[in-house]
Amino acid sequence: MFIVKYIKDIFSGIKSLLVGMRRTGYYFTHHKEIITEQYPDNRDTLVMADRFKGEVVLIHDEHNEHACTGCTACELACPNATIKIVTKFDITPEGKKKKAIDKFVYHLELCTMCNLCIVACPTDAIKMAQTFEHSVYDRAELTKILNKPGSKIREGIE
Amino acid sequence: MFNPTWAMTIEMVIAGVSVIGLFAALGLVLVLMERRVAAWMQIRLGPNRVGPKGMLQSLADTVKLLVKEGMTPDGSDKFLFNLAPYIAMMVAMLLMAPIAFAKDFRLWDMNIGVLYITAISSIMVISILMAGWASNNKYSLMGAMRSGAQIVSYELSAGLSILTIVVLTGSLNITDIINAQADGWWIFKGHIPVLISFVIFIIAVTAETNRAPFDLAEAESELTAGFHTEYSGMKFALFFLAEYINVFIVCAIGATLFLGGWMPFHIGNWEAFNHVMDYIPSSIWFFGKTFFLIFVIMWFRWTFPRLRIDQLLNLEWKYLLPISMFNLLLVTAIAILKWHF
Amino acid sequence: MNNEELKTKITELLPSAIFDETGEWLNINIEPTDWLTFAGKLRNEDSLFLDYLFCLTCIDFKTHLTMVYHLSSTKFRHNIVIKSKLDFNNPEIESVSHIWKTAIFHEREVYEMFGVNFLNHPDLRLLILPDGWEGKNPMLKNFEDPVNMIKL
Amino acid sequence: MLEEIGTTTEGDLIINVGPQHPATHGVLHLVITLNGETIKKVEPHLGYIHRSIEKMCESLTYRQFIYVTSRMDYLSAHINNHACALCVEKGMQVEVPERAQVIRVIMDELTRIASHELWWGAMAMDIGAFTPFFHAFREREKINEIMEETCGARLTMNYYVPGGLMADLHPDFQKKVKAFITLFKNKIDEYDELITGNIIFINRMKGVGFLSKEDAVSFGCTGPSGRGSGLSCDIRKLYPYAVYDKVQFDEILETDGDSLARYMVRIREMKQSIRIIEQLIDNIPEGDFQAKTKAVLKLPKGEFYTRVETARGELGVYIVSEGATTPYRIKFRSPGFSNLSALDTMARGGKLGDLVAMMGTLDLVIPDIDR
Repeated sequence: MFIVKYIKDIFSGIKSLLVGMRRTGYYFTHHKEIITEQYPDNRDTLVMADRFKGEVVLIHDEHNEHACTGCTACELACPNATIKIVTKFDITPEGKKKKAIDKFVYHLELCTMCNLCIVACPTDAIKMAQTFEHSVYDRAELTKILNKPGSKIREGIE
Repeated sequence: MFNPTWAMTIEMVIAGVSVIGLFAALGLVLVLMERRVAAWMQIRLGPNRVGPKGMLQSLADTVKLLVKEGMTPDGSDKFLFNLAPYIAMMVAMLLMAPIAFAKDFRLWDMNIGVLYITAISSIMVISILMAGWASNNKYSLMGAMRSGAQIVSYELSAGLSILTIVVLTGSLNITDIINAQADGWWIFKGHIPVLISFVIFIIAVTAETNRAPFDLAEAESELTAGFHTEYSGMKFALFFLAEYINVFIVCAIGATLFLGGWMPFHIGNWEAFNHVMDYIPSSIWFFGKTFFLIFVIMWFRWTFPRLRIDQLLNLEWKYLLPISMFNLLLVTAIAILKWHF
Repeated sequence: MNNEELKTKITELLPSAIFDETGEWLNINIEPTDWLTFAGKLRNEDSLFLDYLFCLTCIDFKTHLTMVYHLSSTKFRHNIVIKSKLDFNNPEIESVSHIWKTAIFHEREVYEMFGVNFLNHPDLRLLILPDGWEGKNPMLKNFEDPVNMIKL
Repeated sequence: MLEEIGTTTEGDLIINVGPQHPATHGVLHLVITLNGETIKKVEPHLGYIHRSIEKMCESLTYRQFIYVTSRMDYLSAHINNHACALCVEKGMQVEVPERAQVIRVIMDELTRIASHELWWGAMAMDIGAFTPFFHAFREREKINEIMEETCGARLTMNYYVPGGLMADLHPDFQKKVKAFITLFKNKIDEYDELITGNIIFINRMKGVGFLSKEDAVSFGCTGPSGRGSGLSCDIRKLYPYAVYDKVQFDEILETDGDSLARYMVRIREMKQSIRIIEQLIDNIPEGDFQAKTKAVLKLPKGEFYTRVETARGELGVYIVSEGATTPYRIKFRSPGFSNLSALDTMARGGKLGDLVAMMGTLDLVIPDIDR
């Protein structure tokens, strides 16, 4: 019957709408379900995952020493030419010339956090830091020199 | 000094100022309410930055809209483009007149209040069409055309469901309608037919105020922003405000006609209960009912997907209109046979 | 069908086809002039029914261009690869967009990226490059973009 | 073009949807010819986000080029990387350890669920329901957390390398994935309550954007878009890679060919992905996560083609090698590009509102189309 179908349609339609309204009504009254994080407010308690890829840093120990030999493996591994290593020659106490890094230039603005440089590094001198608030007012600030002033290579690293 | 002309003038100024004040206050409250309702339904917190618990968020928005440049596009019909938001606003203001906000408190007690409201609210479509046409933007024009078709058709079923109450009360005067509900609201007194007409009324006014799921005139994902695509700054804010005021007004009318306006909730012979209810001020009853209806309309918006234009018109002409016509017949029979309580 | 059966069947359809089985699938080298009639046969022959053109591309070998068509059958699940050498200076081949509609877009892409002229294509216009693009076709090996090249 | 300014000679309205438009979710540009509200023609204009990844890859080594492909279809980054890794492995004839294969499949399926979640929310938003978007993100966020913990990134992970994985799983991985499965199973019914059963939604979707099986094959529509038309095209079933031949799952087919069918395919596919993960999560074999490979990879002279099933359809990676450390020519057969080409056929005769539903259910990711 046409009329029966017509009325059935109306009621099934209204029912389907009410089911949806019940669901949103549930969330309207149950505030425990709220999932948003209050980001700048929770900075103190915010913990990023250990492996989060934020930016490349050169690891320095307490004696201001790093493990980078300047082999440029990371520079070659980088797909975007993010890393540029400028080397110099140090004079060792024995009077020999030894290659060492002068500047470890890192272009954060070009980096895509692909992790290939970390994998490529033979001496585990660099790692990914968990920082993520990278915004600055001038693009030039994103070009970083990773080796700290006065730092030198750790003993025993070839 | 105090002749009647002066008194009249002062009265009108007071009324005007209070209406504008009510407008501003309502706009702020409703926008905040909408955002809060949306946020909670979407498992978020909503505005919580400006002021305590984000209470001043809509104030901040208003300031932003006020200082924003109100651009008029080059190819637009400048006169109509600038006129349209004011017409939308004026319509919203005019609709305020016959509404009873509390016991014996209304701007204009006229004997054709219901007719006045249905007549004035139809003018709203003109401002939308004007805005859409004058913008010289295809999206705007399509939005306006959709809106025209939509408002004209949904006015029918909204009018018919209002008519059921008029039939039951036998008066077009809003005061009479409220007084007729002293012994119970129409939604309880009028059996199922009034309930049906109440549901139809809510659906129809949701469509008439261009709210989701009937927001085809704006249809963000289809027409970017529909008829107010080209508007910015305060001119946009006027449209925005007019939409919320319209929602308030249609809900106020719904509360007046079906839920007894400022009449408190009474149950038969429970004298004690009825007395407690009488202690609650009538304005609170009115605003409580109105805001409940507004909440329902917001609830619709944040739950349902949007209809397509042909489905929208199908719903009106194939479902709502026949049902409300049949319903009106039933109500008339009830009124004649005095079957209602 | 396995490769041997495909080979006999295809030799029937096009005696001049040269087969190459070094890759994963059967490679068939054909002359560009044979392509249109051969393609129609591949699509409509009941025992082959290669109705799904899943990859259409072009390779620039500096001396010549090679059109590569990867075809598959949704009924028999066999795949073949058709290759056709084009002249580098005047690359031209018949369009197959009426046989496999996906070729409409893919051929437009190859047209703008490699400059291959598809004869009888319904709508051979630039698809990805901006309107009014002048100069070389970007995917060719000898393309160099003097403006947008990033030098580090 | 003069036509694009106003109307055609027949008096039809020409509308530009995009490059900036809320429904295109990216920089897709569609020129639409309208007669009233009825669509007469849809003409896509592409290239606004074309980065020429194929040309870029010609100058990157086989280790480096994988990360670029995450940027094609960024919602199924893992699966894109998988395709490239498989292709390089096929060329080098490296045997990938069982453990790496299983982890890859789990990651792929998680990516697929995440992608479908986002699609669900975005599609619901397209047709006017805003709330589902946030509900979908709640579940997607859990997957992103899992990804972040193990792969170190949330969207473009670059976790696969030729020969296996970049790092081993995080110790919490299994626990978290199981927690996600429980959460997802609880919440999937809400999707039906909010959208699937909704009368307005069904009316918006049913019979909209019809694509016949013949057209789907001819246009090369794959993935859920093709399976909604009854075209069996799940590469995981037809040409199994990794450990897909060892797990039980169904290929979802709907025969209606309309938007509702495509919608249902994706919703049901999510449940199948959960099924695959459930089978594998407790059975990750011990062993290496990476095969021994040389520091500098070289592919022998030849041509290599791999097909994988991304969340959007069949992704083909075609590498032509001349024996060098970089590919000579690389071609990505992206699913979005072929799926988009069917839009014109689907949309003709529909309403403007239908176009949004069609674009929503085709699940277009613009960088995937432009590459």
